[in-house]
Parts: sequence; structure tokens; C-alpha cells
Amino acid sequence: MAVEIGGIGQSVKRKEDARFIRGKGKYVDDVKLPGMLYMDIARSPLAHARIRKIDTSKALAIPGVVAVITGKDLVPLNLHWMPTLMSDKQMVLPTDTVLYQAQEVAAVVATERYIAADGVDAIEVDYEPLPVVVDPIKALQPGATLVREDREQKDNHIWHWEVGDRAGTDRAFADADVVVKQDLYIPRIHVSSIETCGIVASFDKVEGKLTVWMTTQAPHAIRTVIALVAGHLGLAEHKIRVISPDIGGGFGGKVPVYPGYVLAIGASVLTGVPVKWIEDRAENIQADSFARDYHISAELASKKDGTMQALRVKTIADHGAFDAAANPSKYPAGLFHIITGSYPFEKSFVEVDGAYTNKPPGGIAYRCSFRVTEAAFTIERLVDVLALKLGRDPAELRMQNFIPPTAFPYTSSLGWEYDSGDYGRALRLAMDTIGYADLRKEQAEKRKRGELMGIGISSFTEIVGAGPSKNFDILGIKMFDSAEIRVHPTGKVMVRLGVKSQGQGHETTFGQIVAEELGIPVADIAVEEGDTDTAPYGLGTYASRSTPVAGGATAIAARKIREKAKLIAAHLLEANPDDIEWKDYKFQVKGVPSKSKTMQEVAFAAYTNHPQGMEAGLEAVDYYDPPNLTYPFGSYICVVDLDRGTGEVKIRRFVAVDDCGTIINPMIVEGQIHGGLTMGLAPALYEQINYDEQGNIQGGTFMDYLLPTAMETPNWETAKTTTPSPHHPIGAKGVGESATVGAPAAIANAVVDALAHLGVRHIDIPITPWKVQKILKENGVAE
Amino acid sequence: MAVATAPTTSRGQRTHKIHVTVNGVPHDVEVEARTLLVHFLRENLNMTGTHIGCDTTNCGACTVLLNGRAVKSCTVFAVQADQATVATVEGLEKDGKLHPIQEGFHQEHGLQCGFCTAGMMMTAVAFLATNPKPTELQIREAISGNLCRCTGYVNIVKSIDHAARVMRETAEGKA
Amino acid sequence: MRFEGTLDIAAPRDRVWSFLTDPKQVTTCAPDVQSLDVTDPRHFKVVVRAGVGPIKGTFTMNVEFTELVDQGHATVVARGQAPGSAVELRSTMDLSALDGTRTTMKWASDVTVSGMIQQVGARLMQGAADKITQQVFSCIKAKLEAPVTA
Amino acid sequence: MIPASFEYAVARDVADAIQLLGSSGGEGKVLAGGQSLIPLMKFRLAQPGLLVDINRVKGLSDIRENGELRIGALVREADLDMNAIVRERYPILVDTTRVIADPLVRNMATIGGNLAHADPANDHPATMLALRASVVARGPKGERVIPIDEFFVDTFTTVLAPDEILTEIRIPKRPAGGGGAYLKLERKVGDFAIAGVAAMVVMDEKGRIAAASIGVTNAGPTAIRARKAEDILRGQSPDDKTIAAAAAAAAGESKPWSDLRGPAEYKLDVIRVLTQRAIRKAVARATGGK
Repeated sequence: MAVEIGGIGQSVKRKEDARFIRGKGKYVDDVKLPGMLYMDIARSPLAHARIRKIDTSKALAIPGVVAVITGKDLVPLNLHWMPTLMSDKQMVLPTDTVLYQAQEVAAVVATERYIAADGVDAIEVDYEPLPVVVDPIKALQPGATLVREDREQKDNHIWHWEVGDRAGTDRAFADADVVVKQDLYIPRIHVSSIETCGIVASFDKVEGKLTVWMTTQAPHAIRTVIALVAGHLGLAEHKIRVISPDIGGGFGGKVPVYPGYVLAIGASVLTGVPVKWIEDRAENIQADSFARDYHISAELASKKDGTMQALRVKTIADHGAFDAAANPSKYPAGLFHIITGSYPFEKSFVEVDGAYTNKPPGGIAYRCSFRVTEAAFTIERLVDVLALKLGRDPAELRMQNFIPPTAFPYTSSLGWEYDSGDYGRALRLAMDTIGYADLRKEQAEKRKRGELMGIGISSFTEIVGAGPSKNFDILGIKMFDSAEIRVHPTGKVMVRLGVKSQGQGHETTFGQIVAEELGIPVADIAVEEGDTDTAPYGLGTYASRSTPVAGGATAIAARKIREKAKLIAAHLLEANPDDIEWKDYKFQVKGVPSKSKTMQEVAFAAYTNHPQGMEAGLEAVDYYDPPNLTYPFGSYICVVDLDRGTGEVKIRRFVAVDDCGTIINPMIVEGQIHGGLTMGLAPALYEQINYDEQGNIQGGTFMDYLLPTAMETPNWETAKTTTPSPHHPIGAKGVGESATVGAPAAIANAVVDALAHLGVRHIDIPITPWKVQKILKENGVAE
Repeated sequence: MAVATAPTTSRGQRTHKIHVTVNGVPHDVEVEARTLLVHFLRENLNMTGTHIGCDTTNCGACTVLLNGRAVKSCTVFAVQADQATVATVEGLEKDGKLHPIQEGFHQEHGLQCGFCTAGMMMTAVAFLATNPKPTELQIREAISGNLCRCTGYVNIVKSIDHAARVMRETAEGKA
Repeated sequence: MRFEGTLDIAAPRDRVWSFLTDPKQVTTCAPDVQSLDVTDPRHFKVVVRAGVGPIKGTFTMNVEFTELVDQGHATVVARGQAPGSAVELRSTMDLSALDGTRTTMKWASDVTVSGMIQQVGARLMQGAADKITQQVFSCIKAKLEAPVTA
Repeated sequence: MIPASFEYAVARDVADAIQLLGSSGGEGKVLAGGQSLIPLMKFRLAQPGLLVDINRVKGLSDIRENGELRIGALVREADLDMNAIVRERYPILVDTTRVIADPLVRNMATIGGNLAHADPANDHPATMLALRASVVARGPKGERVIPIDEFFVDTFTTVLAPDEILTEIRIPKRPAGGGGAYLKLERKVGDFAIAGVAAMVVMDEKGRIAAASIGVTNAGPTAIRARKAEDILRGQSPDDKTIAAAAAAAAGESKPWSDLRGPAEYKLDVIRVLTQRAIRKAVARATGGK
């Protein structure tokens, strides 16, 4: 029975596969409308420059070019700037100054994609170069080149934010037996979903209605943003329909509103015909929002016996030219204060300063709740630095310090209330799975022979499920999410959600939640998302929030239906509702299993034979504002071998033990972990976007921005423990991001561990072969 | 917005007549020389199952079979496919029956967002034709020109192995 | 990128000076000149095609002699664009007469390339810029040492 | 990324291709595999006026061994890899072709294109230098055979005239006691090389190196031959000291640049390390090992 239903805990094969394996997915670039025009964007080659003149005449002379839009054209419409979520504003097109390389300068609209590209090539811009500042630390020094002349405040400081007990922490450090300090730079990276961003905007002049197909993780929020930004042009919320069709990966990169979207909408409104804009990969990497770029200085105080006591962290956050962070929390550094991780620090203090530089604006999370990876990497590196200082085994030191299972719910010294956890169990399982003790022996023997292997651990605590309205909002809108469930007379179900899958398999997993709650086979449940005309209002999918928030809404909406269904079942069974129980996916008269009704029978009755005085139909809506976030966790162990000649790092094994509470679909969860681990591997060893002193992007295409292939990616080994969330309706915590959060520290710790006997304490990621080889050479152990 | 005064339709570029057989269906079309094969498939033939991911011959989302070989169709001009056969993801299912590679990706959860999937499957189809009994490492090598951001490759490798097994069994059954 | 060098030129200093500071003459050593438009003795606009092998850009360069001192010291700033890219070149030249027929020229050039050419060609930029710079200066030397024709 | 417009012509044969290139006023470019050229065109960093497609020219795709190994310029990397003669007797070519870009690119990319494009990060140049290959070019004045040492002029630049076409690569028959290997270090599959080293040795009966040749990828504006390293090896037994000295010499002859693939000093070390390893592998193959 259970298998047939496909409820919670079953590895149900994905429903969405049917179209994707046939090439029948519908992504934004697949949308083609009659008379549609194509837009392409001219971008600045310079990182900071005054625009003296934009000559569009040659572009306009190309047959097929319909129009060219510059910043000056947007001024009368008041669309040359747009607000960001961070109370900053961002240029749509510049009117006089460009602030970063690849910034949008003009848009060309043409009858064909190829002609639009020719038009871009034909635009001549006369730039006067201005001094460039790319380093946020230099940017915050007095006399630094001013990035934002438009602001009243004439420096590059955006905001200061601090949390925790400064004085108490300082005292704890002053009194501590042992203090370790480590500076870490977590470089700029880019999500680089294989599908880039794009939009088809179609404005119907007669109806005054705008329809957009758009690569967005949050269609409803986008509709509201459009209404707020362009409301003065008559685009009211009921006249805007945002459709987020199939999305080719998001990872946070498809949360923001990029200028290209606004330009395409503007072009469609002005021309009255549909306009398509699909960015190419160079535009995607170079101009779309980045992640990370945190300069961190972290200190940890402990007793001689290794008991951790206090944590003090100072950080400079590089936000580029505009603070356009896709950060729905109330804190400018997102959830960075989860940095106390899996350890019960008595005192801690974190301060972050935001800085403007001549770099593209941002940032976004890159598959984590905002700034959680930065936090997890820092604490898990710092624990290893402490272990080295004390001469302790890093696993043992973690075990000694973990917040014990009995302490949950646990409130951290920085104010987060952890829902549940059993950190020791996860680490023990990881150690047993990988054979930790034997690996340590092997390492000791190898060291004697001059061979370099390392073992790295990361026992991270995540924080996901944005989120409770006390911590989160977007433009004041609380971060609830929604589900609307309709059971049709024949017992088939339509579920509509406010979130939007980008590959997570919502059509399957949300069907399973409903199947579990209603006893209707998952095959009979259709899940729809991403169309603001039909779906209930929701804030979208990112920060691993779909399961914690929309999953909660779905379960509760289904339970509302079950409550009503129970009354109908009682009516059909001629029993008192109090005598009806939900058992084996059926309504039964208590103690009389033969007297039962299936949900299908009840559904039919809901339209044909419901009790007198009851409303017909069987449907429910729930808007769920979670009482708390959820705190998935895990322990990862990585084994690396280093090549003493080339400095290459080879990952031999990687065991990931994750605990994400109740698992809805084990197959999908495992797939999410595989993907997350690979996006943890990527910044640890490969990916980085760098800038030279002129602000030139280094790593702006897939030729130079190195996504790991199947050859660099190890065969991930996974295992799990299950510690349900006590406050979530089905006990689930969310899992999409855990592995990305946890993996980088495990890999970096493994490489440092391989070199620890040489006195190495830290290597900044990405750990390139030349960084390793330099250490080998300096210590005389290179081949 | 500066609006063009020039005529908005005509193009000055010389076009070339090509004859291409895509998934068994012949097409005679005129294309500009610079038209990339992937745009020809997507725009001229409305076959949108083949995707564009990187533009620089790195990601393999646009992989199709050109005369039976897996190539990145964003780095081939449509004119080069004159007189050639092209196979795309849309041609994998035959008579309502999924190709074993499609079954493999579904059974082993070899896809998430689905964007790289067509390219991965086309690469795998060509690969399995030359290597029906691959090792895990050989599968990984074979797909090393296709990038996936969602799956971490583990299940893609399993999917291809699954298909190889099914295809071998089918071949044995016929023999 | 900074390049520098010293050239011994078998030509008198005044001749070297007048060659280097005359837009019409000095641009004969620029790579593949498409057009030259002299605004005044200190300003000119030149369109060149430069690159290596199949990688070539057409650059519209605005050039200004920012310093011209006593037939001995000159600085020139050239700024230009190709679609998607920008280039800036700041050069200094210092001449000293070895004797009446020979001149030593110390030169240094700071070359900044931005945009697509820099990004895609970063791997090869140093070599390409070095090569083009060397070609320009060896051309200057060759032209100045060539027998003067009527 | 959309290429600029160009004229396109299919060459019927080599003579036709030469004629088409000659008529293009220097704006013509051969289209073979296109795997380097087309991306450059999509960035609009290359804007040839005419593409001469030689993919339909017959007779350029053969691999024959007749005294020497003759490889047609249009042979695709994947076919080179799968060729029985190459697999059996020229493992260094298998080493080389298998690390070029990725398997899909190798289905289109040609060996002639890899050489004629003259990217210092390409892999065949170093191997051909080590193999003492020569290339055959045909132009309006007929055919000429160019020793590989004279072929590469600079980055993206060879001695080929704008209306000359590379038609064939000739590799001397592998001598008795000969063996070779190519090793490359790259960050990930498909990335440009950090460095690569090709080594060929011929061992005499006494176990000494009778002849050696070494080519280095990404060692400057073109692939280079490490002649000093070759001198050190010649006549010596392949002991650790000799190999280390040769490897140090090979690094000394290289002039890599600092870039996204590492600082120059690191690349020099990699060249040294890869040279050692390549020599060892070449010696092992020459003496019957794998």
C-alpha cells in the first residue's frame, strides 16, 4: 500500500523527468512568440569611466536593428535607476559614469538575435577612464577612489553591522589560556547554472497587461518588484503575470532583478511587441551577481584542555558597485552569525563592514542561505587551527566541544535557536564509514616515507528555511510560503505552490507530502508552480526554504483537507467524527477496520453527498510562516593525496554524513547532496573570479572559470542520520545547500592536514596546485 | 529610445542552401554562413531540446550527433552539416519507446534541472555505440566534455552504466 | 603591463626627435594603419589593426603628446577602443646624443588592455603586447637608420 | 556570442582551397575542425572575411605507415586515438591526443588545425618537436616539406603563407629501441595546459640513451625544443641524476608567462617535474615497459 501511495520516505522516481529526457522541457529561451524581437546589450570594457558620448548611429543603420536604448532614454521614465533589496539603488543603464567592467551601457533591439549582436558591436562609446578601486580594504581607506558619487556619504563604506557581546568577548579573550587567529579570504565565485538568465517580455498595449517568462526563483516577489519599480508607468500588480517556466539551475543566481530584465520589459512596453533577452555565458559570469568575497579575520579562545570559550570575527564584505545583495534577512551580512557552528561558545562577537568597489554588484548565496558557507568555512577551519595549536586530533577536539544532544533547543551566543541536533553521532558515523583510525595510521606511515596525504573534517551546522518573519522579509513582505490543494471529485489532486523548483524535483516531493497526508497515490497528484496568475503568493525557492516553509504549508493545507474529509467520512460511515481515525491511509471507524472510506470515496462525496450545511468541495490553502528556522547538520571527512612534484590535490575519498531531519524522497535527497558536494568542491579547488588592478575580470568565461567535470569530481559517498525538526509539521529541515556549506572546509582541512607537519596552518581557497607547490618548495619537500 | 529609420527586415548576408537530415527527417533550408548548428536546430527547426550553456565549447549542453559523432553544436556552423545527418534528443524515443539512455537517466536520477541532460544523453549514446561495456572511469572520461551543475555526476555515471547494461542485455536477447 | 628598453640609433638626436614627434612619421611604425587624422601637432587620431594571428582588433586610437621637452623627453598617451575592449598606452621616451650621429633612446611603455581582448587573451597578452611593442621600436630604429632618400 | 558575418566556400580539393585563399586578399581562413577558430569568431576577436571549408576535401584524412608515419592534416583527434597503427606503435601520439580539450572537441578537432593554429598551449606542437616530424604544405607554387623545427614562428603564427595549406604530418618511423611519452598538467579536463612535456628516446643495446628529443608545451610564444636537455641525455644511462639534470635544463630553456594557470616560476617547476616523468616513461616504453 505504502509503495503505491508513494508517500514520505519513498524514493519515488521523478515526474518531471518525462519531459526533460525527451527534450520537451520548456525553458525561457524555448519561448517563441509571433513578432518577437531580440535584445542584446553593449557593456563597458572599463571598470570605471566617464561616458563622454554614445554614438548609436552605426548600429541604427544596420537593417533589422529596431531601436537602441541608452541611459538617457530611461531618464524621462525614471527607470535609469532601480532600488535593491538592501535599501541601495542600482543603475539600469548609466547616464554618465560606468562603475564596473561588463556593466550594461546600451541595449539594442533587433528582428533577429544575430542582428542584435551586430548592433551591439556597432555602438561606439567614448570613455574617459577614471581611477579604479578593486580591493575593499583599500576602498575603505581615507582618500580612496570614490565609487559612488551619487551618494551623500562621500566614502566607500556601505554599512557597519555587529552582533554579540563585544565587551564580554574581549574579556574572555583577555583571560583565555589559548588564542588562535586566522585571516581567511573567501573569494568571489559565481553560481554558473548551466542555463544563463533570460526573459521574454510581452506587453499587450490593448489590455495594458505585461506577461513575462523569466528565469526567476521567485516569480511572485518579482511581480511585486516590477509593480513597485514601474507602477508609475501603469504596470499594476494585477496587470502583470510572471511565469517562471522550467529553470536550468538557480543556486541563488536567479533571485535578483538584473538590468537586462528591466530593459527587456521596457523595450516591450515601448515597442508593443514581445522582446527576448538571453544573456550569454560571459555576461552571466561577468555581470550577474557574484557570491562570497569576504575578507575575514577570526579568533578563537579556548582553555588549555581544548574547551572552546569565545569567538571574535571581523569581516570586510565586498559588495561591488551597488549593494544589490539577494539577502532576504534583516541582517546586512545575512546569516553570517551562524558562525558559532556546532560549538557552545559562551561569548562571541561578530562585526562586518560593507564596502563599495569597482566590481559587479551583489551578492548572492551560491547554494547556501545567505553567508552561511562563509561562516561554516571559517569556524571549521578555525577549529582545525586550534587543534594544531593544541596538538590535538581534530575529530577528538570536535567531539569534546559539540553542543550535546540534550542541550536542544539550544540558543547560541549570537542569538539563533537551534532546533535539534546530534553532532557526535554524525561525526562518529562518518569516522566509522571512512575508517578514520586506519587512515591516521596510514598517514603516519606515509609521512615517514615522505608521501603527503591528509584527512580533513568538517562538522558544520546549517541554518535554512527563510524564514520566520522576525528574521526575514523582502520589501517588508514576510517570508511565509504557500500551498493550495484541490481534491477533485474523482480523487485526483491539484497542488499549487508559491515556491519554484529549479531542479529540486518539487513536482515529485510535494506530491509525496500530499500523498502521505491524504492517502492518494502520488501519480494522481499534479503539482504546479511558477505562474503568478494561478499559484498562491509565495516568496520563492532559495536558501533551502522550499521544504522547511512550503513543505510546512503543504502538510498543513493537506491536514486542513483531512479534517474536513473526516467529517464527510463520518457522515458516510454514519459514525461520530470522534470515532473516526485516519489509519493506513483510510478513515476507519475505531476498532472496526472493515468500516472504512478512502479519500477518493470521500472526495466524490464532497461534491455529491456531503453533510447538510457543509460547503461543497475539498480544498484548502495555507500560508505558513515558520516559527523558527531549521538547522540541518552533518559531518564530512575528506582524504587527499598531494603530488609532490606538481602540487596537485587529488581527492581519494569523501564521506558525507548529512542529517536533514525527516527525508521525503531519499533518492532526491542523495542527488541534492551529490550536487551540493560538487559545488563545495568547486570553490575549494577550482573556481574564482579575480580582478586585476584595472578591474579587468579574470575568469569571465568557462574557458577561465573552472567548473569541475566528472573527472575532477570524486565518487561521493553518502550516509545519514535522522534528527527531525521538532517544530516543522513533518520534521523536515531542507538539504539542498548543506553539502555546499560543509564541503569546502573538509577539503581545505584535508590539504592543510597533509602539510601540517611542515607548520602549515592555512591555505586560502581555491587551493591551486601552485599554492601547494610553493609550500612544498619552501619546506624543501618538493619533488 | 532611438528608433531605426532603416528598413527592419532585409538582411544583406548571402545565404547558403543546405540539405540536412535531422532525426531521419530531411530539411532543405537556406541559412546564413554564420548560423551556428545549435541555432539552426533551435530557431529554424524549433527543436529546443538542444540547449546552449557556455558559448565557448566547454559545457556540452548543445551536444548532438553529426554523422553519428557527438559534437558541440555551438561550435559547428549549420553549413558544415550540409548533406549530413544530425541526431538530437528529440529523436531518441522511437515508436513511443524510450531509448535505454532515457530510461537510465530516469531510473538512476541522472538529472535534476534537466538543462545539461540532452547533451549528456547524446554524448552517452555515441559513447556506448563504441564502448558497450565501459568502466566507471571510462564513463567519466566520456562525459568530461559535458558540465553538470546539479547532480555531481555520480548518478549520471550510474545512468549511463544502467543504459549500457540494458543495451547489452537487449543485444544478447536478439543474438 | 610595462615594457621598457634602450635603443642605440645611428641617427642624430634632432632627427630622431623630429621623427618621433611627427604623427605622420611615427605612425608609419604603428601596426597596420587604416587611417590617420592629425588634429594639431600634439593630437592625432589613428586607426590601427593589431593582434596576433587570427586574433585581431581594429583600434581607434586618440593620441596626445602630453610632454615635449627640449628635444630630449617626450610622453605620449594613446587611448583607444575596439568593440568590447579598450586599450591605453602611456609611453615615455628620453633621448640623449651619444655623438653627432648616434642617439640613445630610453623608452618605457605602460600598456593597459581592458575588456574582451584582455579577458580572452589574458593567457597570451603579455607575449602579444611585448611583440607588438618590440616591432614598433625596431621599426623606428630601422627607419631612422635607413639611408635618407630624397 | 554570435560571430560576425563572413563569406563561406567549400573547397572541392586542395587546389581549390589554395585558389580560394589566394583570392581572399589575406582575409581568408581555413576551416577544418574549427574548435579553436569558431570560439574566437564568436568573441569577434577573429573576423575572417572568408572561411574556406576543407572538410570535404578527399585524401587529407588518412593515416598510413610506409617507411614513415603519414597523418593527413584533417585526421580528427578521436580518429588518431582509435587508429590501430598509432595505438600499437606511437603511444606518445595517443598520450597527446587524449589530453586535448575534451572527448567531444576531439570528435571535430584535427591534428593539422592543432599545429597550424600554433597556440603555445596546444599539445601536438611539443610532441611533433619531440618526434622530429615534418609537415607538408601546399600552396600556389606547389608542395614543400617543412621540418617541424622551422614551422612555428610565434604565437598563432607559423611559416605557412596565407594561401598555403597544411596537408600532412610526417613522422619518422619509430626506431628500434625508441619510446616516447607526453605528459600534461591541466587544472581540469578541457582547460589550457599549465605545461606539457613530450619526450622521445632511443636506447642502445647497453641501456644508454642513444638519442633524445624533448618538446615543451606552453614554454613561451611557441612550443620549444629543449635542446640542452637533449644534449645532457645523449650517450648517458637514464639514471636519476642524468634525468634530473636534463629536466633542470629543459626548465632553463623554457620561458613561460605568469597567468591564470600559475606564476611563471611554478610553471618552470612543473616543466622540470614533467620532463623527469616523461623521460622515465619514454625510457620504460623504449625498453619494453608500458
